[in-house]
Amino acid sequence: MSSKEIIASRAAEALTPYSIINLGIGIPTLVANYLDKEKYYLHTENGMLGVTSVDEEDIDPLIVNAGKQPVGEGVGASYFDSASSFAMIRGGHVDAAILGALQVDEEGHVANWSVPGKDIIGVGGAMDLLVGAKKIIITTNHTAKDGSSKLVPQCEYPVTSNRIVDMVITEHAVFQWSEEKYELIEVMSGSSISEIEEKTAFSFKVHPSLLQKEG
Amino acid sequence: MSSKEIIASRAAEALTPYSIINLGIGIPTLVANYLDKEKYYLHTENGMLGVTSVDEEDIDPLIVNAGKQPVGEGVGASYFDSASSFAMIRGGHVDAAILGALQVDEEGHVANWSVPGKDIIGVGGAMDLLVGAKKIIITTNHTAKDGSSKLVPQCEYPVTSNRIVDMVITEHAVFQWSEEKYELIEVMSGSSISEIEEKTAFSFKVHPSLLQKEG
Amino acid sequence: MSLTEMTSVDIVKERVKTGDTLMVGGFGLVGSPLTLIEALIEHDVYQLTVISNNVGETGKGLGKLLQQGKLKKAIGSYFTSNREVAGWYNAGKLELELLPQGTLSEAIRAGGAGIGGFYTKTAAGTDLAVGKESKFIDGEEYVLEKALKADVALIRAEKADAKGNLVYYKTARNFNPNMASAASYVIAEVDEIVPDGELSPEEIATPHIYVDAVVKSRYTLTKEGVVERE
Amino acid sequence: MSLTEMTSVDIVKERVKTGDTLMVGGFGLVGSPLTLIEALIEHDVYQLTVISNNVGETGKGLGKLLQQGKLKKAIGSYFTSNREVAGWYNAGKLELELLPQGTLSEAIRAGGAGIGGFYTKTAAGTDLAVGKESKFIDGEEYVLEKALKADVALIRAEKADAKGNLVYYKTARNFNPNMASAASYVIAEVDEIVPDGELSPEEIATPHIYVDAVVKSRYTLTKEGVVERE
Repeated sequence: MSSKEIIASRAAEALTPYSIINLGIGIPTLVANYLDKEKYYLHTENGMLGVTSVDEEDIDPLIVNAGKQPVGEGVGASYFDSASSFAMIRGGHVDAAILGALQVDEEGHVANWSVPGKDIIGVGGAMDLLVGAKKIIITTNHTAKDGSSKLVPQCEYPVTSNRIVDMVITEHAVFQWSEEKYELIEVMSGSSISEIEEKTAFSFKVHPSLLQKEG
Repeated sequence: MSSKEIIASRAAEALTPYSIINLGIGIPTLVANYLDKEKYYLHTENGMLGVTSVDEEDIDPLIVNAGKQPVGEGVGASYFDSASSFAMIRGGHVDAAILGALQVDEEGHVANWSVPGKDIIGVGGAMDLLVGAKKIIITTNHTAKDGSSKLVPQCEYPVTSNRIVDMVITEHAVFQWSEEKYELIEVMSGSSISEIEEKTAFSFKVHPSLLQKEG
Repeated sequence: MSLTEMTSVDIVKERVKTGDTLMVGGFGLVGSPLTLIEALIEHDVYQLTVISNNVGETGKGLGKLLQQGKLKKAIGSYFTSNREVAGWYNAGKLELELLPQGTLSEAIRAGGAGIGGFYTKTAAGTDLAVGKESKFIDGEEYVLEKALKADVALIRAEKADAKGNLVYYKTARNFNPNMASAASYVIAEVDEIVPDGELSPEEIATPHIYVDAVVKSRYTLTKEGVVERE
Repeated sequence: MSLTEMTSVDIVKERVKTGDTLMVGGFGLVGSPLTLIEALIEHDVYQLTVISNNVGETGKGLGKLLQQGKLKKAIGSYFTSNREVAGWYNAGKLELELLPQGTLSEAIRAGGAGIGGFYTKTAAGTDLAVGKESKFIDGEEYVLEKALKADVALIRAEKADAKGNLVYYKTARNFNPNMASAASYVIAEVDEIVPDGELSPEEIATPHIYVDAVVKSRYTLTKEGVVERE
């Protein structure tokens, strides 16, 4: 598996069966590949509940997800207008949203919609999902292309919300927000606490059980 | 015809064919009897467009109007929830609402929801219709049971809206709002300008064509 | 958890607690969750706040709860349909919050949609706007209304599928879909439960995301009044 | 007047004037009124404000209008799908108002529903809330957003009946029903016109109260892209 696939499959494990899930664009979209569609209800903000995957030959160009990719219609699916779809999101009816990130900081904030110096011309549904979903899981590569950590003391990029992100999953680590700080709760296969410490710019706690294991 | 029927049939004439109409409880409900249902689209605020009349043997107890009376479903009718129904009303999509009144005053305000000294425990959709419908037609008996005029210099009862009522139809007269004042535009059969002047407590103009006729 | 439970009317006793705020669907008896209301009548809970267009009729439906002294407050648009409401109110034994019907339904929708409040022209300048914030927007006066939410919603639909998706029947829809969105726990009484896939995906007015429990209806409204199913 | 006109695409030229604010439905090409947009491309109008999720793609759909220099302002949530937008904006030749997608759709609904403005949690504390009024409601920060309205809405539906009632097809619904409610004049492009009574009264997502004109669609989106109907 590629690092993206590793992250996506780990995110899938973080989801509760029979819950309502919204998947962002990028790595989050891949999470669908690791879910039993009978057991998870996928919501897409362009107006559908009950998204499934679709085979190439069955593609209907008028059934798409928020990334404008063709998707399938599950049994018991429903369609609704955009205002109703965001009413679900903002109203707290989506159990979990999985989103990508440019940066996540020590205070739990995520930046994933705008890069300083570039034009601010797109936001989509990211801000609505961040204020509305009951649980936010960020899936992201641990480091940017230049090797710098995406997990930073304070976001340099504009934050998407004041809301604290519950969980951050990278190819090296799983962090969970716990008492005002992120806590490393899992070291991904092939990584180590020391490697994670080296690649992470924000300070974090380590779950006692992991220290015992490594110790 | 009873005076109520006379008022209702005159109100029906004031409506534009192929427009969206909402009828209040009381005399307004009777207006439906004088409308070709193919040519008028009746909206009821409990969530239906395309109300028609229904024969006793075809009554479906789950199809009712705002007065909770059984109604029929016209061809091309549609149903929607209460919030959507009032979105239509408040959003200015209903062409005309016909409502009853306790009093209408010289400034064009109507009082039709609450009687001072009695408990204020019901308002229903009256206030929404008053702010939202493009045209408001009040149908009412000219005088109250005690013989006092319901058309008064200033409402003693609490007003339902600041909005000016476009037209007032009684068993004696038809008044239209015109340049800051009501203007008598029609004398109903069997009545006269002098009788109307006697029974009307608010001051009004008389349309020149009526003066010529009587003169 | 978004798994909708297919269950019995006992869910009302399990979920409704003293002091709760309830939403109850229906316009008069039309679209009213008769079976769930009966369970409430048999359930020992007090100090309830009820958000519903009416408080039933004298001694019927929610009107029975009033007689039982279970209601602390009613929020609605037309209490006139129950002649006893005024007496309880004047005796200081019932609080009332009267809202225009459009404001009531919009406030419920707002509660479900994550909207904190909204500006409506309705009631501006009238006695019902007294004490409320107002604001001029593009030269017109609007009144600020806060969203309404509830602990439990009792609603009625025509059919549910096994996932808990709901469709409604004609004017029995009314407040039900709005209330389904605005409560922490939603119990839907339905005439029929059908297998998944039988409802048209375009016709589902309440997606199962909003529905926590589905109960088969025991009472139905006919031309002759409310009757118990065979 | 609420009589819906069954007409030709010429209605676009008749109704859209220089300086107008337009709403244009669709999420990307899905549910986009391709035929009506083409009429707009062929129509000499300028200084348009367009309310739409995107400004099409480079040189396509609304993106073509941009290239023609017809747009004064765009209000939407995701302009990133058209790479030319930033250039026009930076050159001072296009105004932009960027809204979160949920705020955009809610503001359009509000415009149609007679709501002057609403408080949403979305964007509170972010750069997109700068300069906007905010308010704490029950301890949480909300941002005030104003309703959006338009002179003309161009939308797409699957079917219309002879009265102008509309039903939509799957995710091609998106912004279309919301926009249908929020413009002074609404033109719907449809794949099919059916006789009255053929649409289920429970499935009609846009009652004819909202629709002024219906035009048969000339273009359709297939797996192979946009094709002209035979």
